[in-house]
Amino acid sequence: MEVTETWYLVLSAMLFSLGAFGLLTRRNPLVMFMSVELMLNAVNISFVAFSTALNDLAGQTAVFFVLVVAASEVVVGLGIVVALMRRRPTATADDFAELKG
Amino acid sequence: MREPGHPFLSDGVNFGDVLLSLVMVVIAFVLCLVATMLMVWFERKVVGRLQNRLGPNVAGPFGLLQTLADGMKLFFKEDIIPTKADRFVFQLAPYLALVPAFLTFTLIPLAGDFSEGGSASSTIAGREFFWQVADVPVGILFLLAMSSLGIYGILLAGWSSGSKYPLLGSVRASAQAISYEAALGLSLAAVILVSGTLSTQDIVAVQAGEGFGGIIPNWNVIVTGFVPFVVFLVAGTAELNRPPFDLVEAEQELVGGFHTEYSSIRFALFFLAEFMNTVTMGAIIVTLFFGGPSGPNPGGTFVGPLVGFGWFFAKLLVFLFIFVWFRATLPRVRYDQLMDLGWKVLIPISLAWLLILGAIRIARDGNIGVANDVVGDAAFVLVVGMVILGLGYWMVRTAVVNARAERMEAAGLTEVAVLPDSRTEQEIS
Amino acid sequence: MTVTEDAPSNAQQGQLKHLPRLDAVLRMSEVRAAELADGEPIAGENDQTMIINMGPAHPSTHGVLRLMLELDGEIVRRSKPIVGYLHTGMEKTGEALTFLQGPTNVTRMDYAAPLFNELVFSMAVEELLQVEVPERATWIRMLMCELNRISSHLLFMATNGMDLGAVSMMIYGWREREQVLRFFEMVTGLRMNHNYIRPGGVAADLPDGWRDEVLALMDMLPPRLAEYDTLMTGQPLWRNRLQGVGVLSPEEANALSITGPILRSTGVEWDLRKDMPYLAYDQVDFSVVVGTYGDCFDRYAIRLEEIRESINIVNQIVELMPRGDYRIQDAKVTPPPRARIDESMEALIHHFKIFTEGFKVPEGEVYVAVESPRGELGCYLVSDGGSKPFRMHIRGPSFVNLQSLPHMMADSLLADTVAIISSADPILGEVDR
Amino acid sequence: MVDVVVFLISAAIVLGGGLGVILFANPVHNALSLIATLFGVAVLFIIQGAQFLALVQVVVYAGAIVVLFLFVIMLLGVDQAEDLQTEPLVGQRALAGVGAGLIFLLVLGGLFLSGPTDGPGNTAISGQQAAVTPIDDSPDVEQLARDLFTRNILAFEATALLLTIATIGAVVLVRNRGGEDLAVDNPGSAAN
Repeated sequence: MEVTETWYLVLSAMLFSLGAFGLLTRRNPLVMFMSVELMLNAVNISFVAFSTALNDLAGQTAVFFVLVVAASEVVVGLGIVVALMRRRPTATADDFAELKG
Repeated sequence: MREPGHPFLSDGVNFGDVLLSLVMVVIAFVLCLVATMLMVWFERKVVGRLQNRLGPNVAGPFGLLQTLADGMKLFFKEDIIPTKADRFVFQLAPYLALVPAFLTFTLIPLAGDFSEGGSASSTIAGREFFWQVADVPVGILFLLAMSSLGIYGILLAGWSSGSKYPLLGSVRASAQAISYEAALGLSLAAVILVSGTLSTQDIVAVQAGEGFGGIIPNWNVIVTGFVPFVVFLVAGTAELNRPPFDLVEAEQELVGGFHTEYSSIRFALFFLAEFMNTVTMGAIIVTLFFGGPSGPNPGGTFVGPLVGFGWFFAKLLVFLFIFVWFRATLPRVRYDQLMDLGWKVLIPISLAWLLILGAIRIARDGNIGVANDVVGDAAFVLVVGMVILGLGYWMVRTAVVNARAERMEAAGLTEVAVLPDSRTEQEIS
Repeated sequence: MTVTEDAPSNAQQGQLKHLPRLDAVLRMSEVRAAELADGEPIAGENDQTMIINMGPAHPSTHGVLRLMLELDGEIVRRSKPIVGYLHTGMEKTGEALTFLQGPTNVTRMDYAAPLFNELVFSMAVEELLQVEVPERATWIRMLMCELNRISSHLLFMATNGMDLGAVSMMIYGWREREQVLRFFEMVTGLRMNHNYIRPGGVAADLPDGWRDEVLALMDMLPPRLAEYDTLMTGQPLWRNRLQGVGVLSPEEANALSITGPILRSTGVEWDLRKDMPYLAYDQVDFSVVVGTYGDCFDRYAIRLEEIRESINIVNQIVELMPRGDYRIQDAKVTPPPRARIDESMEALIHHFKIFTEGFKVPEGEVYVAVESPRGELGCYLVSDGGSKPFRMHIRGPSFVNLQSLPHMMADSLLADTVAIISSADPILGEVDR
Repeated sequence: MVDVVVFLISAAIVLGGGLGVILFANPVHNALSLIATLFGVAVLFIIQGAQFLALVQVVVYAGAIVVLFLFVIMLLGVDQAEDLQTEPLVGQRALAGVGAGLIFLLVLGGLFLSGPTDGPGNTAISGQQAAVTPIDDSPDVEQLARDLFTRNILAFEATALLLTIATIGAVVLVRNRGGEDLAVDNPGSAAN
């Protein structure tokens, strides 16, 4: 038996679905964030798998960019969460219906 | 599929390889534990002498077995888990602290003959190997990764205790780790830049080369121009949570910080991890900046590696002493001062220094083809780099100032003129 | 003490306002800052603050002081010292002991400066008795008290260093203090709680060779203090930790009856040795050290400097020490010398009476104050004509100075509270008495 | 054989961590599960020869991002367990489950219907042969660096700018507590 990139892709799909499910069902903004990270990681897995399978470095480069973007996303996202949670510490995502700060 | 990088994964393993790896891991682990034990003794002894005390002197010759005695005592004490603790995380945390400490140690080239004509590797039973557990091609990154993982033990220990002082310690720990990770990484980047490799083995090999005028060694501390070393030493001390940056456990403020609620063997594990980290950090500094086991070496199958280890150990001892010296001398910095030092001093300095090193490097390679001469190229890179750096600084600075002004205005306040602080000139005497 | 969480009194309300941490405000007093920030809202109810208990069993609360802190992150919004964990009822006990036994009792209050307790009690008794102690006794008292001031301030150096994380400093401070205590042991027989200064003089004359011992001490100390300067005063980390931390204004300090180094750190030149001279302080030459900013660094520097001043005073005392009796020759107040007891029946009777029922003190009340290392140490004594005090009350400087903690701590960082407690240098034995 | 075992173990860790993220009630446990997933992913990277990415993954994700998550959780004290028994909206979970399942099936369908992808330079996926940067035997750091600083230099600069902007944004968002407290004092301000 040999590990082909199909295995990676199936795994990636499963992880992506998990992340999507979490994002849709959880109410804590932080946990929703973590679900997004899951989805990003799922994509990373498939990027590297494709990169290896196609012998193309572009996939790995893409992962690099995903990491950078994820970092900036988390910085800003957590900033917003902190700003919101300071106002209402027990709030869930449902409570933040308005955009006014 | 492409051939994976490691022989273990390409089914090319045989029993000998596994055995060799296992033996190396065991030896390294034992060595690390013994070194840690001796470090605890060394610190207590040196601090004792610095404070007009004798230090441990009862258990064993010169009190050498004091650590062992303390360990045994802790081992047989009752293991208390607070009622409000998150049991699973509480029990997991000490191991999370200990494992990265040891894993980092596997990267350190401990011995070997790095002198000219010598061979850094040794051969036993037809198998060639380096005197380190793993020569990871991206060793420095591994090092960074482990140092950032070490924080989890502290973070989760404090949180899971379900108590207020440990929680405060945890919050401090996470902020400290994130802040100093950046400075640490940037000073490492300087080393990578001059060495041109990420492997610790190769970094030592590069430093073993011909120095300046045949007398001054080719150590990175000199090649990188001292600044990255200082930054690394400071940031490393902060990563270790050792005085003067031991805010995480700050006895006087947070009682015991993250390990307030820990007792028995779990406390011993934290203690062990802390000192193991100290030894490891000393070893990393020696490896990255002071040429590790390289040095004048008569060579030979057995003598060569041994002398290499001797050099390594001697250099390590110097830094362990420096860490102990810090502890005995300096008052603890305050939380906000710690952040200021990290973000406003260390990171800008290492960024600028990296830029200068890069410019020098480019000038030496001499092929960016802007000015068609070495100095011109370097100047071009420097100017462009400084402009970008300045721009970035200006943007962040403006954001900070504006944000503050806005909030102040919203709060109906005006900036107060800064009072002159003439204390520095006006000594009280 | 000054602040209750539900209903802050009007006087303090203005000072408790939350201020943004501006660099300039850092070095300002609460009053000053409150004026600048007039009209700014107090932190609201939704604020996420955490109440934590610091003490009574905390490594840096100097014994059993307990502080309730309201923390916003690491910033202390409000604080409330709670005392009473070391209450021993010494003032009440004093009413059951004769005037001669009194010093044994009071010496245990401020255990870092026991001689001052004995001194103030003895001076109060002498005031009631209307007796004049011999000159040599006065000078011996001065010598011992100044040495005690040195040892007490050395203890401060030690604990202050430790509280800020300079652990070696603790050992160094104790090391020097130990030398002073060794001299005390030589003179009084005990390292602490000497019961040496008694109504009517001191318990015993200075032993042979005291002069050399004292001079050796005075030679030993200045270089050591210079070491402290290297280790702490000139140290950037040390300065950063103390400068601008725990600022108190002179007005606040006066309003809160703060005395001692804390008051002097705000720039108020008030030292009972100069302003209301007792013993023979008007005959020695020394200066009162004052600060400028009223912050922790000033308090540290003042104490360091006061050690130097005390060394100066002690050197003068060694020069000027007169000959003569070390206690008054009044058989009704002081017991006869041991040798006389073997010869004279009367001496034996006096000795017996003084140590069993004590001497009678005329009816009256008196308040005497001395400058202890922590500030004004006062003793209020009422006598009903018997051999025991009718009422004894001690004005303990540590107790009064503790009031300043909430003012100095407001809006400081958690690490600063430790520095502030340390700089107030409270001795809980005196706080709770 | 070894790689199959390694793959299966790390896949189990990845999925177990993923499940943990969406199922645990306590945010700290969620974050811990996320770390497990990240490590599994890093191991998957290593067995595919992308060592540099694996370690960057650990440094950036586990070392910084999750620490930030935990920092925020602890700082704000929002570590109370979320009530997972009641559904916020009726049928939300079922709908989300169906949605996630659909995504999974879609990807899977696309995967198996598009034919074999094995082999270098398969045009079915890579499209244009010319765009491929082939992987050679030199260390992957070097290759990645060459790719980043030549072909993708603009994108690289853009991400640098993005990071700076993100930093500034975060600074503006949370800087200075004074204003923050002001916002707390006027809860009604959001309504007007």
